[in-house]
Amino acid sequence: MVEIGLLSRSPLAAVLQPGHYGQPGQDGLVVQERTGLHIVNLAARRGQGGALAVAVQRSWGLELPTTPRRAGDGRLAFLWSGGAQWLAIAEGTGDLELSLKDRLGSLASLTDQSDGRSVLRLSGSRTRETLAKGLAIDLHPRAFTPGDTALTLAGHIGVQIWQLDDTPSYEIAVARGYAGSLIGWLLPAGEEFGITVLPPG
Amino acid sequence: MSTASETFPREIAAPAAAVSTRPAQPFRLAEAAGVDRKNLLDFTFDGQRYSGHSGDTLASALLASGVRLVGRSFKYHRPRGILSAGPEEPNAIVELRDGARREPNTRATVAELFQGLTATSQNRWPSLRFDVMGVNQFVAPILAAGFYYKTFMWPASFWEKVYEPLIRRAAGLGRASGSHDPDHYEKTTTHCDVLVIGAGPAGLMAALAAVRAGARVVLCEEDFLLGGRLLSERRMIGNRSALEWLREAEAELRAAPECRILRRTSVFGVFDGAYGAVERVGDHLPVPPMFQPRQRLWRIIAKRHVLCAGSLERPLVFGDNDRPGVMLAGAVRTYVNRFGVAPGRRAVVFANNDDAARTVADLAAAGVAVAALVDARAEVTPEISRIAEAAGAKLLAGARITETRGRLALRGAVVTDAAGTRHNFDCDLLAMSGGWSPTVHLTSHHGGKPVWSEAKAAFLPPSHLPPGMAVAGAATGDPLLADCLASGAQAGAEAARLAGFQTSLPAIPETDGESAELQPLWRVRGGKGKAFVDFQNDVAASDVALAQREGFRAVEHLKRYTTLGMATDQGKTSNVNGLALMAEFNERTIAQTGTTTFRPPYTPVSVGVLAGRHRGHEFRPTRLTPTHDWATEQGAVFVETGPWLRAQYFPRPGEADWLVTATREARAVREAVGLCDVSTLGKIDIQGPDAAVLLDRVYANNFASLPIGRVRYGVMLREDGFVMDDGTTARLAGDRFLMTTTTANAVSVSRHLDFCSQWLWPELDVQMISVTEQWAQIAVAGPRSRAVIEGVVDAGFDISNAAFPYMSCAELTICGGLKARLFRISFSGELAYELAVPARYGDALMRRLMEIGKPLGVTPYGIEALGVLRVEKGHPAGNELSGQTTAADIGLGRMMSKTKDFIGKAMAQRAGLTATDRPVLVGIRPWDRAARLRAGAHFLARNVENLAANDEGYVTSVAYSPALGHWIGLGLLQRGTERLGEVVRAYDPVRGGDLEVEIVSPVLVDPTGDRLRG
Amino acid sequence: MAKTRYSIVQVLAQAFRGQRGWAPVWRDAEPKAQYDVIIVGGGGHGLATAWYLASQHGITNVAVVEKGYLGSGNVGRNTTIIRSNYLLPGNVPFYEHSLKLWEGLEQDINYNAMVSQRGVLNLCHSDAQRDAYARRGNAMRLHGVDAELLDRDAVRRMYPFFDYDSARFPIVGGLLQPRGGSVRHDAVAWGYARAADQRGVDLIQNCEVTGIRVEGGRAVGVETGRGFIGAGKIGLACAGNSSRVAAMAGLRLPIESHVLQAFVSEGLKPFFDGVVTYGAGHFYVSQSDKGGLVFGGDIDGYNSYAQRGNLPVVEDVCESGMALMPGMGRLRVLRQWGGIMDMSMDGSPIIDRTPVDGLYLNAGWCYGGFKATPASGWCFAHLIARDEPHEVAKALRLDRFAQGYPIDERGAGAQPNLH
Amino acid sequence: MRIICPLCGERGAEEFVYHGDATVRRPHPDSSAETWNAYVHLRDNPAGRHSELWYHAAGCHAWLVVERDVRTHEIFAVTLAQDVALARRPVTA
Ligand SMILES: Cc1cc2nc3c(=O)[nH]c(=O)nc-3n(C[C@H](O)[C@H](O)[C@H](O)COP(=O)(O)OP(=O)(O)OC[C@H]3O[C@@H](n4cnc5c(N)ncnc54)[C@H](O)[C@@H]3O)c2cc1C
Ligand SMILES: NC(=O)c1ccc[n+]([C@@H]2O[C@H](COP(=O)([O-])OP(=O)(O)OC[C@H]3O[C@@H](n4cnc5c(N)ncnc54)[C@H](O)[C@@H]3O)[C@@H](O)[C@H]2O)c1
Ligand SMILES: Cc1cc2nc3c(=O)[nH]c(=O)nc-3n(C[C@H](O)[C@H](O)[C@H](O)COP(=O)(O)O)c2cc1C
Ligand SMILES: [Zn+2]
Repeated sequence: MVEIGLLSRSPLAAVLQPGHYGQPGQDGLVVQERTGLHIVNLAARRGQGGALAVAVQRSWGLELPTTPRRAGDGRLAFLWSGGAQWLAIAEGTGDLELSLKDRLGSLASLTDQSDGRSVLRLSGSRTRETLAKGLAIDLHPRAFTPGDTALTLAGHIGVQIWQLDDTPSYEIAVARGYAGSLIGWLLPAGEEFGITVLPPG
Repeated sequence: MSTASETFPREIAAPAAAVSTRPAQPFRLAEAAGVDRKNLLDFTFDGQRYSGHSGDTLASALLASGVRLVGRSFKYHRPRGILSAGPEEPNAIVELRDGARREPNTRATVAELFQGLTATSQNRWPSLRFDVMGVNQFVAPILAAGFYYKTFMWPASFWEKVYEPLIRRAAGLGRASGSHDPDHYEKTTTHCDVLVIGAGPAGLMAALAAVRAGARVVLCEEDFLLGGRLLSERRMIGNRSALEWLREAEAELRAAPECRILRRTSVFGVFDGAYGAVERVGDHLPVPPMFQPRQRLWRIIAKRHVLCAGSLERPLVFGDNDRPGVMLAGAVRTYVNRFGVAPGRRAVVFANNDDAARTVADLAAAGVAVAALVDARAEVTPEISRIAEAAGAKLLAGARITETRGRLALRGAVVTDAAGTRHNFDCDLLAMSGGWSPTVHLTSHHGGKPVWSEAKAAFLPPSHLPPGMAVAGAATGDPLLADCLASGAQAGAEAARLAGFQTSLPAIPETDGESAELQPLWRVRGGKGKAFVDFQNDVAASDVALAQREGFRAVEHLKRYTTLGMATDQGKTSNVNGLALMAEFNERTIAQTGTTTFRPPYTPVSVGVLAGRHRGHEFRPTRLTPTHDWATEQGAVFVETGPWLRAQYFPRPGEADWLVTATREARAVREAVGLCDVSTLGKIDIQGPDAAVLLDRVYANNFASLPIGRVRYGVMLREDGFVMDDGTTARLAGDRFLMTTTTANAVSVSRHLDFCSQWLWPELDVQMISVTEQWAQIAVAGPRSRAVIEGVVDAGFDISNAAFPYMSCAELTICGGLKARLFRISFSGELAYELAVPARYGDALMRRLMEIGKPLGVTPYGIEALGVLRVEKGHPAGNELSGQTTAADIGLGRMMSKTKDFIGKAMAQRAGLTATDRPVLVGIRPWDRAARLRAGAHFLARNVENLAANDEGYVTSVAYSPALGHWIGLGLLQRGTERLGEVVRAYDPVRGGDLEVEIVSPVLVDPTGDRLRG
Repeated sequence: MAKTRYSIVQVLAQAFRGQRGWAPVWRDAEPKAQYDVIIVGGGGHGLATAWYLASQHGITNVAVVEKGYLGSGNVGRNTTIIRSNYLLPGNVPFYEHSLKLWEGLEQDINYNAMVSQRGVLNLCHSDAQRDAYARRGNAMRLHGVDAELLDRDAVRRMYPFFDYDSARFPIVGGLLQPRGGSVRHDAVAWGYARAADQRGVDLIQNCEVTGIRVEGGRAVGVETGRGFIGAGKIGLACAGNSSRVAAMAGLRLPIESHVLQAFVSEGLKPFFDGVVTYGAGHFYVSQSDKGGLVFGGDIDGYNSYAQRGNLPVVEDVCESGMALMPGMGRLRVLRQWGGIMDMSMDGSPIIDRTPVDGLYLNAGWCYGGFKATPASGWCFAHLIARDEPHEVAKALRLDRFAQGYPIDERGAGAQPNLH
Repeated sequence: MRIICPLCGERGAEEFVYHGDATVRRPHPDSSAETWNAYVHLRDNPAGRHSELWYHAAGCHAWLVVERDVRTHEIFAVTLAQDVALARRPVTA
C-alpha cells in the first residue's frame, strides 16, 4: 500500500474488541476481522466470459468459477459473485486493480471494492449453529463445502460467505456501512457457545 | 447432533417416596412414569402455596394438590376445571408469572412446573371462587349467540359510551403486562432431508427409519418428553413395556449424528417451502438461562415431512358437562400414568368407544374407585365387561349421563339407562370420551380440506397434502399402536427414499392387543343444563341450534356467528362436535357439512419469538457512514434516513435548539466553508461500451454527449412518466460513468438499472455495480472551499476555476498518493466540491480537512443545514420527488429530451401529466417576514373559503434562511410560474396556522449561479 | 321474508321463549330466470349495493350471486378499520361519505355492526413524515374531515406502552382521526344481507359465476354453477377476483391479485383503545370487542389467489409489532389468515361503467375497501340505477390510467405491490 | 416460497423482489397511447400459471422469469430474464 498521510479506520474499530464473550470457558466461535485485503469486482464484458476465463487461467493458473465457488487461495482468489461477475481478493501490497487491468485488458469491467466490504473470518466448532441464526442457507457439510460461496442475507443484512476449510472456517463479507450491525447480530448469536474475538489480521 | 435445548436431559423417573414439609399433594400416586419424585418444586396459584415435582405440568401439580377449580369461562363465567392434559385445553388457562413476564392465557396443561412458578386465574373478579360476573350464567337465556347484533342500538350514542365499554370489560381473558418484555428471542433456520413432527410411537418409528437410512432428520416434539401417548398408557411393545422401548428408541436417535431432536418445539405452520416451529427454550425455568433466549423460532426447510401429530380426544356433549372434575378420559390416564396423579377419588367413566375401558382399568390400578362405566353403545364387548367387573365398576350399556351435580367441583352424575331409569352416582371425577380426532391441522394449511370418514367417525387428512408431506400414526385415523408403529416406519422410510436415500423398512415390534371401536354420539338429548360444545367460548348445543334456526348454517357461518372454535384452543376439542350437531340440525351428513379452515398457528405462538431479535435498536440494521465515529466525537445529533444514521446537526454548547445550530452551520457554508459527509448518496459504477446508451435510455436528458471529465445533472422517470430520481452523473472515461442517486432511492435505482440492462435491453454491453460503500464522500462547500481542497490535493493537480470549472470531475491523488475522486458539484449553490476517498480513509480525511480548514473557519454541517442550503437554491429533493410529480412540475420539464426514447417518455405525454392546472414548483416567503413556515400547509387564495375546492397545492419544504434572514419554502402551486409576486395563504389548521405567503422564484439565493461558478 | 325487527324488547322476549322464535336472517333464494340487476359477489360491497339499490332507488328485482357463503371473501377477513384520513381529492370525499354512512348504519339497517369510533392514529417517525401527515391532515380539514396532528408527548399519553426510549425509529408524533375506528366485519355483511333480503333481494349462495353472456356488445346475464341467469344490468363486486370475472367479458383490468395476511392474538382484557399504524415498518393494530389484538402489515408482495400467506411476512409483521410495542412479546398469535386483494395500479379503487354495455365494475379496493363498504354500495347502486357516477366517486373512473389521472396516495407508481 | 435461482441455487422468496407479469413487452416508442397504457397498466392476472419477474436482490442481482401457479404457489421453472429476453429478440448489431 502506498505510504500516505491518512490513517485508515475500520468500521468495526468501535464495536469489535479482542477478547472473550459469552459462555465462559467455551470457544464455539472465533471471530477475526480481516485487514489488508484487496478486493476488485470483475464483470465480464458482453460475450467475453470465455476469453476472460482463459486470461485468468493463463495469468494465474486459476479456473474462473462459473458456479458459486471460489478458486485460488489466501494470496489471490477469484470468488464468484453473480452472473459473469467475480470478486478478486488478494492479500498484501501491490495494486490488484492495476495488475488485473494489465492482464485482463478490456475483457472485464473492474471496480475496486476493497473498502466497500468488511470481511470477517469465522471459525470454531459452533460456527454453523451461530450462522444458522442469521443465514437461511444450508451450511451442512453435505450441502456446503470448502470453496463454496453464497450471496445471501444474514437477518436483514446482505452478505457474501465462503467456506475456507473443514474446521469449519468461513469468511463473510458485508457492505462496510452494515459491518457494525452484522457484529451486533453475530455476537449475541454466538454468546451461548462462547466467542473469542481475535485482533484484526 | 445435539442442540442447546438438550442440555437438560430428563430421564424417565423411577418413582420415589416424597419426604418434605411442603404442602401435601393428597392426590399424588405412588407411581409415575414421567415425574421425578425426588425433585420437589414450590409454586403458587392465586397466591396459595403448593408443591409439585419436576416433570409435572402446572395442571398435574394442581390436581395432585387437590385443586379443581382453575378458571372461569369467557361469557358466562362458569366455574371450570382441567379438561385435558395437552395443548387442546380450553378451560385451565391462567396468567403465568408476574410483572413484565406475565403471560396471559397460558394453558396449565402444557406449562411445565418450575421452582417458584406463580400462576393466577383470570377472567374473574374479585376471586375465582366468588366471581361477580358469574351472574351471567343466570341471564344466559339473553346472552345467546349473536344477541349483541340485535340490540344496543338505541340510543345510537350509547353504543360507544355505555354498551361497548361494558362488553369490552366483560370480554377478554388474561391481562397483558403492559411492560416491555424483558426476555429475548431468536430465530434460526435448519435444513434436513426428513422432518418428523411429533415423537409418539409413529414419529419415533419414522425418525428411526429415516435416520437409519442416513438421512438428516429433524424430530420436533411439542412436549418436553418424547413418547406421545406412550407416556400416558400402560402398553407393551415387543415383550417389554412401551416405556422401555421408548427409552431405547430415544437413545438410538440421540446417538445418531444426523438427527436433531427438538423437544418443547411445536411445529405451528406449514408455509410454502418452510415449516415454522417454536422451541420453548427457557419457559420451563424461572428465567431463561444465561445467553439463551426465552424461545427460538425454527424455520425448517426439509425435503420431506412426516406428520405424526397423533389425535385429540373429543368430549361428549351433555347437560352441565363443564363442571370442574369432568375430564377427557385419555387425559385421566395421562394424569394417572404419566404424572402419578389421581384426578379424583371416585370416578364415573362415560364413553362411546372401546378405548375408554382403559381408563377404567388404569384408574382401578391406581386405586381410584370407579363407580360406573357408562357406555353409550347398546352392546359392549366381553372384554369391556371384564374390565368393568375387575374394577368394581357398574357397567351401564346404552346409557347416557343426563345430569351432573356440584358447583365449584363435580359431586355427582345422573345416568339414564336405555330403559330410561335414572342412576345417581356420587363422584368427583367424570372421565368422558367421544372418540378421537386425528390431529390433521397441519395437513390443511395449504388449503386442502380434511375428508370425513363415516367409518372412523373422524376427519382424515385431505388427499391434497402440502407438497412433500406424508402422514402417519393416529393422525391418519388408524390409531392402534401396532398400526402407528407400522405406518410411522413406512412413512419414515419412504420419506428418506424420496429424499434420495436407500432404505429398508425397520422391523415392526409386536404390541399388546387393543380395539378402537366406536359408535358416534354427538349429543345427549333430553338432559338438563347447558350442554357445552366449545367450553372456552361458552358455545352450547342450543347455540348451534339457534344459529341453524337463524340461517347461519354453513360451518363458517356457524363459527362466526357463535364463535365456536375461535377460542385460544381453536376448537381442538369442539369443532367436530359442533359441526356434527349442525349437520344433524340441517339434516345433512357431516361430510356435506364440512369443516372450518385450519390456519396457523397450530398452537398459539408468542409475537416475541416471531420477531426474534428484531426489536428496539435491532429492529432493522443500522448503516453507518465512514465518518460516523468522528461525528459522534463531535457531539453530532443523528437522524434516521432509511437504514442510515446521518449527522443531522452538530450542536455547540449554548445553542438552544437545532434551529440555532443549523442556522449557524448553513451560514458558515455561505460565508466560509463547511464539511458534510455525503457518502450515503447512491453511487453506481457504470462501465462498458454501451454505458452511455443505457444512461440515455434511463435518464430523460442526454448523457451520450457528456464529455469525459464532466458531470451532468440528470433526472429519471418511471415508466408511468412521473419522476423517479435525480442526481449527478460523472463521465470518468469514454466507457465509464459514475452515477449518483438520492440516498432514499439508491437501492431501487440500482435494481431499475439492472432491470433495464437485463430485461429491457439485454443486448447492451454494460456492467454496473454499487460503489456507495467503497467511497467516503465529503462535500466541501463555501467560498473558501477551494483553499481547503488545495490543502489536500497532491502537487500537479490544478484546481483553479479555469482548469477545474463547475461540473468537472477528476481522478487524482491526495494527501501524498491516496487515490481519490474530486467532483465540482454543488447542492448548496456555493463554490463546492465533493471529495471521495476509499471509505477507510473517510474518517481521517474528515479530520484532515477540519484541520486544514480551521484557519478558514471550517464548520461541519449536518443534513438540516444541507436542507436549508438546497431550499435556498430551489433544488428539488425528497419532498418534491414524492412520486406524484412530473419533471415539469418541479421545473425540469425542459430536460426531457425530444430526440430520443427514454423510460417514461410516452406516458409522460398523457393528458393528466401535461395538464396546465398541475401544481408546479414555486418558492415562497412569509408576508410577515418574522413568521415561521411549515411544510404540509396547503395553498389557498386569500379571500376564499377553506374548502377543498379551493385547494391549490401545498408547501413541500421549508427552511430558515440565514442568507435572507427569514423563513422560506418550496411548494407546488397550481399555475405557480404565472403567479410570482402573488400572495396566497399557507393554510395549516392541524398546527393552527394560516399564513400569508408570497410566491417567488424557487431559487432565492444567487439565482444567476455566480457563486457556484466562482 | 323475515320481518322481525331487532330490539332489546325482542331479545328479552326471545330469551323467555328459549330463543326459539327467531326466523332465518335471510331466505335461501333459488335463482330466478331474470333480474333487473345481478350483483356478482356477496361481499360487503355487493350486499351494500343491493341494499342501496333497494332502499335508495327502489330497485328490488335484484340478485346477489355469491360463489361461497355470504361474507366469505374479504369482508369476512379484514382487520375492520374504518377511516377517511386520505390525502388526495379523488379519495377524501368518497371515504368521508362512507364514514358518514357508517355513523348511521345501525339505524339504517337495524343491525348492530358495532361501529366503534375509537380513533385511528398513524404514527410518524421523522420530520419529513410528520410534514407529510400535516399535508394530509390539512387536506382532510379542507374536506371537512376531522384530523389532529399529535406530538410525541401526546402519543405517549395515549399509548404509554409503546417503545419511546430504545426504538430504532423513534416516534415523532402522529396523525389522529378521532372519528376513525373499527366495525364488526361479519356483522356488516350479515346486516346488509338481512336488510336487502327484507326488501326482496335474492341472496344466492354457493353459486359461482363462470361466464358473462354478452350479446351485441351488451351484457345480458351470467352463467353460473346453477345455470344461466338473465339480467338487465350486471354489477361486478368481486374484490380479489375482479380480474377473473371481468375476463369473462373480455376485459383486462389495471389490477393484480395479491394476498394480505391478518392476525389475531388470544383474548385479552381491554388495554388498547384505538387503532394505531406504525410508520417505520408494516404494522397496524387494534383490539376487538372480544379482546383479541387484531393486527396486520404489508401484503406478501406477489400475485396470489391462494388466500394464505407466508412466514417472512408473519415475521415482518411481528418484528414491527415488537418494535412498536415490546410488551407484545408475551402475547400470542392465535390465528393468521389471508385474503385476496385486488391491488390496483395506483392503489385506489374503481367504480365505473365498462366498455361492455350493462356491465358495471366495482374493484381495485386493495387493502382498504372495508371502510368503503357503505359508500361503495351507495355509489355503485347510484351508478347502476342512473348510469352516471355519483358525485363523490367521480374520480374513481376506469380511464384515469390511460388519461394520466392516477389517484396514487403513496406516489409508488404503477406497481401494485408497492401500494 | 422457495425460488431456485439459476445462478445461486434455492433460496427463500424473502431474498427476492417481485415485479409482476413477465408477459407484457415494452412497446416501441412510437406505439399508440393505448398500447402504452396496456403495457404499463393492464394485466391478465390469471388464477393459475403465471409468468412473472423476480429480482434476486439479496443474491446475484439477476432478474428472473418465474413460472408459478398463483393458486398453489408451486413453481415450475425459473429462468434468467436476460436469457428469456435475448431469446425472444435477436441481438441487433
Ligand atoms: C387481511 C385483510 C385486512 C384488511 N383490512 C382492512 C381494513 O382494516 N380496512 C379496510 O378498509 N379494508 C381492509 N381490507 C380490505 C377489505 O376487506 C376489502 O377491500 C373489501 O372487503 C372488499 O370488498 P368486499 O367486501 O365486497 O369483498 P369480498 O368480501 O371479498 O366480496 C367479494 C365476493 O365476491 C365473490 N366472488 C368472487 N368471484 C365470484 C364469482 N365468480 N361468482 C360469484 N361470486 C364471486 C367472493 O366469493 C366474495 O365473497 C382488508 C383485507 C384483507 C384481506
Ligand atoms: N385406541 C384408540 O382409540 C387410540 C386413539 C388415539 C390414539 N391412540 C394411541 O395414541 C398413540 C398414537 O401414536 P402417534 O405416534 O400417532 O401419536 P401420539 O399422540 O402418541 O404422538 C403425537 C405426538 O405429536 C406431538 N405433536 C402433535 N402436534 C405437534 C406439532 N404440531 N408439533 C410438534 N409436536 C406435535 C404431540 O405432542 C405428541 O407427542 C398410539 O399409542 C395409539 O395407540 C389410541
Ligand atoms: C377482525 C377479526 C377478528 C378475528 N378474531 C378471531 C378470533 O378471536 N378467534 C379466531 O379463531 N379467529 C378470529 N378471526 C379469524 C377468523 O377465524 C378467520 O380466520 C378469518 O375470518 C378468515 O377466514 P378463514 O380462516 O376461514 O379463511 C378473526 C378475524 C377477523 C377478521
Ligand atoms: Zn441469484
